[in-house]
Amino acid sequence: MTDTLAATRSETPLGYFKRTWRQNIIYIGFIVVFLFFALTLHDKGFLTPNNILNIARQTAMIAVMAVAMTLVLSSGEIDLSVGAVAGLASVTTAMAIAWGGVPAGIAAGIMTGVTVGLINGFLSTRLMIPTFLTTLAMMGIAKGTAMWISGTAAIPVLDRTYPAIFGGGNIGPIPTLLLWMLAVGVIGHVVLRRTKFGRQVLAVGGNVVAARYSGINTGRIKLWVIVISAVTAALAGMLYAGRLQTGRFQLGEGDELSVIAAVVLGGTSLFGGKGTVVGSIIGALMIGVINNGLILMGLEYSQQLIARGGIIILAVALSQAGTRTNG
Amino acid sequence: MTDTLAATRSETPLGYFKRTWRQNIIYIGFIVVFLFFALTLHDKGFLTPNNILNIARQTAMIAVMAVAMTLVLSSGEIDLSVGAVAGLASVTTAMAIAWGGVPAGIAAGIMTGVTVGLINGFLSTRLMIPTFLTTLAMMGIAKGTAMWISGTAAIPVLDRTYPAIFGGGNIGPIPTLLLWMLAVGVIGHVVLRRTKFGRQVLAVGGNVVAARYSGINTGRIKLWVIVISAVTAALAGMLYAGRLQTGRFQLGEGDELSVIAAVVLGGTSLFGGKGTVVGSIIGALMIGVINNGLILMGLEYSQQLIARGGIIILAVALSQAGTRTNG
Amino acid sequence: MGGYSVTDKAVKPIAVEMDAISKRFGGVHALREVSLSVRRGEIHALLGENGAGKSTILKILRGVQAPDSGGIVVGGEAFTRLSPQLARQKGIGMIFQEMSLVPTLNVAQNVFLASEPLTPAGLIDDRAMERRSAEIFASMGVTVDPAAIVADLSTGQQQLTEIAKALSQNADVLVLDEPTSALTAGEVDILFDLLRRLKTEGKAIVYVSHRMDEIFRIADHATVLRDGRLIDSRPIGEYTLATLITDIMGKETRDLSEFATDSTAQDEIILKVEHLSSKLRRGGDVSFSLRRGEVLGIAGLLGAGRSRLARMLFGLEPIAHGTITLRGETIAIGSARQATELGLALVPEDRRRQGLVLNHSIQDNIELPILKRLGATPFVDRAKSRATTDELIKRLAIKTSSREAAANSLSGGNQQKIVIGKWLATDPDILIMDEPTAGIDIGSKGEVLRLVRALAAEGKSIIFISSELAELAAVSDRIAVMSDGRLVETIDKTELLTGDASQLRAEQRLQLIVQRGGNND
Amino acid sequence: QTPDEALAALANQTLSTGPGGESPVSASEVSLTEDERAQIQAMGATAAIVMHYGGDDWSQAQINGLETQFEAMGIEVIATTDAGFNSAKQVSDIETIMAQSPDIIVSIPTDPVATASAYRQAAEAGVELVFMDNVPAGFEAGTDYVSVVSADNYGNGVASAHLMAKALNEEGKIGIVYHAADFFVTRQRFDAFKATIEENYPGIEIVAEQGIGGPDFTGDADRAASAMMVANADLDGIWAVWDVPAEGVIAAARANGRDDLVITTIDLGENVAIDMARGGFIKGLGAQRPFDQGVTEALLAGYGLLDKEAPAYVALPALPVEQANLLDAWQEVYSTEAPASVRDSMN
Ligand SMILES: Nc1ncnc2c1ncn2[C@@H]1O[C@H](COP(=O)(O)OP(=O)(O)OP(=O)(O)O)[C@@H](O)[C@H]1O
Ligand SMILES: Nc1ncnc2c1ncn2[C@@H]1O[C@H](COP(=O)(O)OP(=O)(O)OP(=O)(O)O)[C@@H](O)[C@H]1O
Ligand SMILES: O[C@@H]1[C@@H](O)[C@@H](O)CO[C@H]1O
Ligand SMILES: [Mg+2]
Ligand SMILES: [Mg+2]
Repeated sequence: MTDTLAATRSETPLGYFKRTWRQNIIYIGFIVVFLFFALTLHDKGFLTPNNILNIARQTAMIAVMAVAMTLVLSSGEIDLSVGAVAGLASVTTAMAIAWGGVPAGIAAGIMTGVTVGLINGFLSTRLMIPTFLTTLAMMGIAKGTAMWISGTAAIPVLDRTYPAIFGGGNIGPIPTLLLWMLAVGVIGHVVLRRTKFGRQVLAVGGNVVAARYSGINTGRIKLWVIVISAVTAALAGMLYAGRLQTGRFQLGEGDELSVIAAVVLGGTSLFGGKGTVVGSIIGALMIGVINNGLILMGLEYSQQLIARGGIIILAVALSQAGTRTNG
Repeated sequence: MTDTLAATRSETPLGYFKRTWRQNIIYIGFIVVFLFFALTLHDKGFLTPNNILNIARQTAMIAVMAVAMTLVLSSGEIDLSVGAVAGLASVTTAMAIAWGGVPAGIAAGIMTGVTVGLINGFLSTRLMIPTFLTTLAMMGIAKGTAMWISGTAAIPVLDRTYPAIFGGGNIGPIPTLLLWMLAVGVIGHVVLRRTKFGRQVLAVGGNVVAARYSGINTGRIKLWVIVISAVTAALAGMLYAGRLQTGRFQLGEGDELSVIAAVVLGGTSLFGGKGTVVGSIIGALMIGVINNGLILMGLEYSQQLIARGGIIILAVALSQAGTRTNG
Repeated sequence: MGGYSVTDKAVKPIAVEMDAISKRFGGVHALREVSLSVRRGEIHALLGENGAGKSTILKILRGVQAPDSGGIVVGGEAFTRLSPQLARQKGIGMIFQEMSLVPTLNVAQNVFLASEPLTPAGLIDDRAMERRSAEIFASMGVTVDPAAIVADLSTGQQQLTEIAKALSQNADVLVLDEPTSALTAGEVDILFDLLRRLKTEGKAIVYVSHRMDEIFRIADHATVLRDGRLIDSRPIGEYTLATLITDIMGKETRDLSEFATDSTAQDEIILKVEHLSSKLRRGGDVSFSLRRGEVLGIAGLLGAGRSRLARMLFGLEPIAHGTITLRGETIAIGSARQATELGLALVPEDRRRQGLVLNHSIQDNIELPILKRLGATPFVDRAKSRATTDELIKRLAIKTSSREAAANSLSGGNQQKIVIGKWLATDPDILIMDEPTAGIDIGSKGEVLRLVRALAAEGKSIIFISSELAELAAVSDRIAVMSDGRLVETIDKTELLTGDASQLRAEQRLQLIVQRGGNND
Repeated sequence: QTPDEALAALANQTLSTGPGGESPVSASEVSLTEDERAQIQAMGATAAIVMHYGGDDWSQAQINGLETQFEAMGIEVIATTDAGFNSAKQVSDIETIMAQSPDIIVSIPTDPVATASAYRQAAEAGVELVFMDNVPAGFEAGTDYVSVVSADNYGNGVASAHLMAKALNEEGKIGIVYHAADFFVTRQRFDAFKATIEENYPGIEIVAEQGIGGPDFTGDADRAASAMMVANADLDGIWAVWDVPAEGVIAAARANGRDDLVITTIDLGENVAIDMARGGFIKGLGAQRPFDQGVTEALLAGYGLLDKEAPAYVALPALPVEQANLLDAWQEVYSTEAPASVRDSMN
């Protein structure tokens, strides 16, 4: 919340940097990691435009979900169902396209998100079941439902326009996935930083009692956040369906962890009250860059896993060095 | 924390129940679920001693890790690496047994836990990297290492005594796994409720500033908790190795979520300061009972997933009904 | 260093000496070469306006913060800094201003945190802990349930727990940073008896309070800080109220006794409450009516139900029975949001838990209840929000480096001012204030009270809950006394002041009524 | 026809047919001349291996075979990936690898539909594609890809059914632990096993079927098998879809004190081999030949580089394994002697 205001006060750029340095860890980490791969892998095509666009494409769904997850964590909640909901939405969308064309597909995908979100939200805000449990349960329910209605099979998307809009195509040289990611990111950033809703989300996550005492309908804010998360997950599922021209229950499987990791890496607190959408997207891109770079390096899968863990720790630790006194 | 003290105050049993009812949700939920299956599945052998012991056996590893995870969450931290560490320990143990027999195996397993725990703990308490990130990174590192040193192959445990002690055998009619679970549970319960260390863990999780102001070395407490979690995860891995007579990197994969779910289901707060080991074990058993019951019902895998989610929500929601006014 | 006279020195040995301590937080100089020496058998008052650096130097003494420079001598040993563990070993105990309790543990567990009694088997002896806590509370003459979870306690009870915790440590040097801000006169008396006893046992006591009467009742010596600098340090006998206030404020200030007493109450009854009782604690019964332009004070002992009443009126606690009539209409208030829309505001008693999002900025905290007014679009009009914030910072003299500073980087009193400010910004018709001046320095307290009267003069109505009877008597038009959830009596200010019109007499009469739980003779 | 006769007949035929219905060509017919080898050597070509899942001996042996043969052909393996059965991850893996423009990709699609566009991209970029087991939807042999090399999964399912019947003397009640996902090869085996039992062995009744989802296939199988044994106290045998789940079934049988339970499965992993050697629960299994499969795939990639005409569909026959032929089978499957752990367990 502070960056846009820096200019209004008399502060040197250096002072500003020092004050906000800790929040900017992820950017430094990202640059370090990127430069590292750019140097070591320049002969392996890492810097080719196509590879860079690949990274964007591969990261888009995680990034899209991470935007909504930023709101969720900022509000002090969590959503473990996003990956499974994406899978379910890919299936419902693909089935609906087969049945009634693209509009039906879009409607089905979005309705999937709304339905799941309302159930998650109702259970969490009315029945007061912790979101960790509701969304964990929903993870199983969504996956099971997706397997069940698809008979565990892949549902092909034969329509040609759908993939062009949702995830498959390009506009000029730019993949539509990148545009989706940017659009969702910008909206998320503005919502969190600039709107009354965003302020309330942060307040609810920062101190729910104080938020309630301030006249905020904390239940409704949480409900909205949960619904937004589910709808965004459904959108990610629709993008998966477009990108792979398939709906399948396994799409998005395990994404919840990558999404939360991206958000936390980006500087959002797991405990609420603090969130940055830009950081989350950079966090997602950083994971994408690491995954891409390690494969290009020719490491074995086991070595990739080790290196990825090591790099994440290193990037955070390096950028954190010297800020420890504040701990 | 209050139950042992009820007797010292003049309170009717009913009053006591009313006051602590909320903390006891899980017991009620467990009984409801158990009775439900007992009634519907009595002809399918649900209540046979063998099936009950099966449930205990299948739940033991989750329950053992859940005990330590109770401490971790109580202290306001999280450990996502437990499943992967269990897998790694199963591999190191199996390899060491092949090389130097049972004592070497036990030593290797425990050393794996200690090493991982110290790394996790060092990164989290010295470099101040959130445990969510350190242990997520460690999850990859441990899995990668296990794949790497085993060449992704299963390492057979040929020794006959090892499985008898660790997870495979029975003592009389009682599976050793059940004894391990009980032993770890009792120790965990006493540590959390009755030792200074346990009290400090709760204090650190409840209000880290207050704990520090009270002269508690909060960093050291967290370090210990993280190490205990890793060592317990390694023990779970050793039990896997005994039960399956194999070390394999996939053993324990995904367990982190089941473990945390068991603990949260049991009534421990994700936000620290509050924890119950008995609840966690019951939480683990409840998940075990549900898994078992649904398979016995003959449901398909997809239906099991849906039903499991539904039952968890139902169990929590039912037991929570009527306590909502306090929200 | 310091201003001790030679005779003093001969009598009492020094327990702690802090020498030329400096401490900065970013650009803020919290302390500049401040020295402090505390003697055994002496109660040493540490005074200064909000943000002067009192809590900071005491936290350094307790080892929870490190000084940038300077030295500390405890028990003859010199240190450049202490750790919490070390300070504790050296016999330094402290009651923190922003209570340092673990909310999820119960009272006894907090009292004995990190010094739990053990059974012969080496396990924690919870029974003994509860027993001994009960004994400590009994010796303090108060009742707090040792088995109650701290999060469920009222602010006053938490403060008592904090005191019990410090006492249980049997410290040689006992530091009390505003221990009475949430206590009523009765508990204060009890605490003072205790402190005097400890003093005769040879303990050294450092005492911080913004209540000047307390200083003159209890302190032997006073040290004054202003803007992080040591201003003066001398025996209390060398001060008068006026000189002390001048030292603290750096200028002369009027005190409460000069307060205008003319009522601004109009005829219109804006709020009428009949037989109100809470669902969470049965047996209450509150009836009163509030006029436009009136200040209704509410007095009572700790736990009398004043805060509950405030919460019920503000839609935060469910109502079992009774009616609320607002502007002639009977209404049901279901949430704080609804209450806000009806023109009510509540300055809650617990600033850290109920009042602030601590790690958000001042501006973010202030704009929270007024989001609706910050522009007609879904977007926050930040320019307007900035202007509002800046105006409140100025109006309430909030001491801060910028409106962007996180609330928890401010001193306790300044945090309290944010809470007042954020509710003033809503421009309510009815302002409920629950212990609004807790932790606020004497200069600002006068400002707040003047503000309350000014609002009343504008036609606003105020319900003013306070444990400090002097300010209640000064600011209110009428004072309601609550006891055990019931409103037992309402006294007109003119009635209190009958006979001789002294503020002090009025306060004493009020205290008698409160202690008795109503004027039932 | 007795099980033994059926098994003997199986040895000489391949039951699976290619994706386009092609009849299989034997792996022994795939080879390169010295000349061709030299030509390939000179190319300095690169290859990538894109796996679906890396968690068992089968995958490892495949990769081994590929790497061994590629090395002999002077082809550098520049990347190996593992999608963990997740098609989206596999698509990303392919895209990433394309940044290095490899000459060859050898891959097993997790999902023929979802991954098709990514493979298509690679094909259009001129990469020589060789598939294991299964090809992406809409792909034409010869134009889009070089060839597909498959184990006879159908045949292995059949073999494991006959082996089950043999161990049960063609009579009893059995359960099935299958892969609860629409994955080509595991589905084929399941279908084959079931069909073979139902058609040939009226005395054997399938009383329970349970799917497992992973990623912990062992644990899932353990729970499923335990429940089957509880619900059907008279259960005589359990079939598991590959060796990793079979290990879970073994653990369950052991825990439930069912020393007489018969288990058959597919894939000759070390653990199941040890159990079989000990005379344990595993009475028989259908082995694939993942090492040879890998070698064949590498050779076919060579065909691609040389534009030599390749058979569209190459299959390796199923290899029924019992205790009696265990050590020889190991040699055949992995091209090395069985490890001491297996040899020492033979009783
Ligand atoms: N953690 C911190 N970060 C930044 N500034 C701080 C911090 N703690 C204190 N300060 C600043 O140091 C100064 C002194 O604060 P301190 O809390 O010591 O005041 P105080 O005398 O105790 O005031 P009060 O009477 O309001 O409690 C204030 O300007 C405050 O804003
Ligand atoms: N909805 C609620 N919001 C806040 N506190 C609550 C609520 N319900 C119950 N409480 C608890 O009720 C107890 C009563 O505290 P409270 O301060 O209201 O007492 P009181 O009787 O009004 O005392 P006082 O007259 O001293 O203000 C406290 O422990 C408080 O935390
Ligand atoms: O054939 C293998 C199986 O044996 C198992 O490894 C799963 O993947 C398949 O491709
Ligand atoms: Mg202070
Ligand atoms: Mg109160």
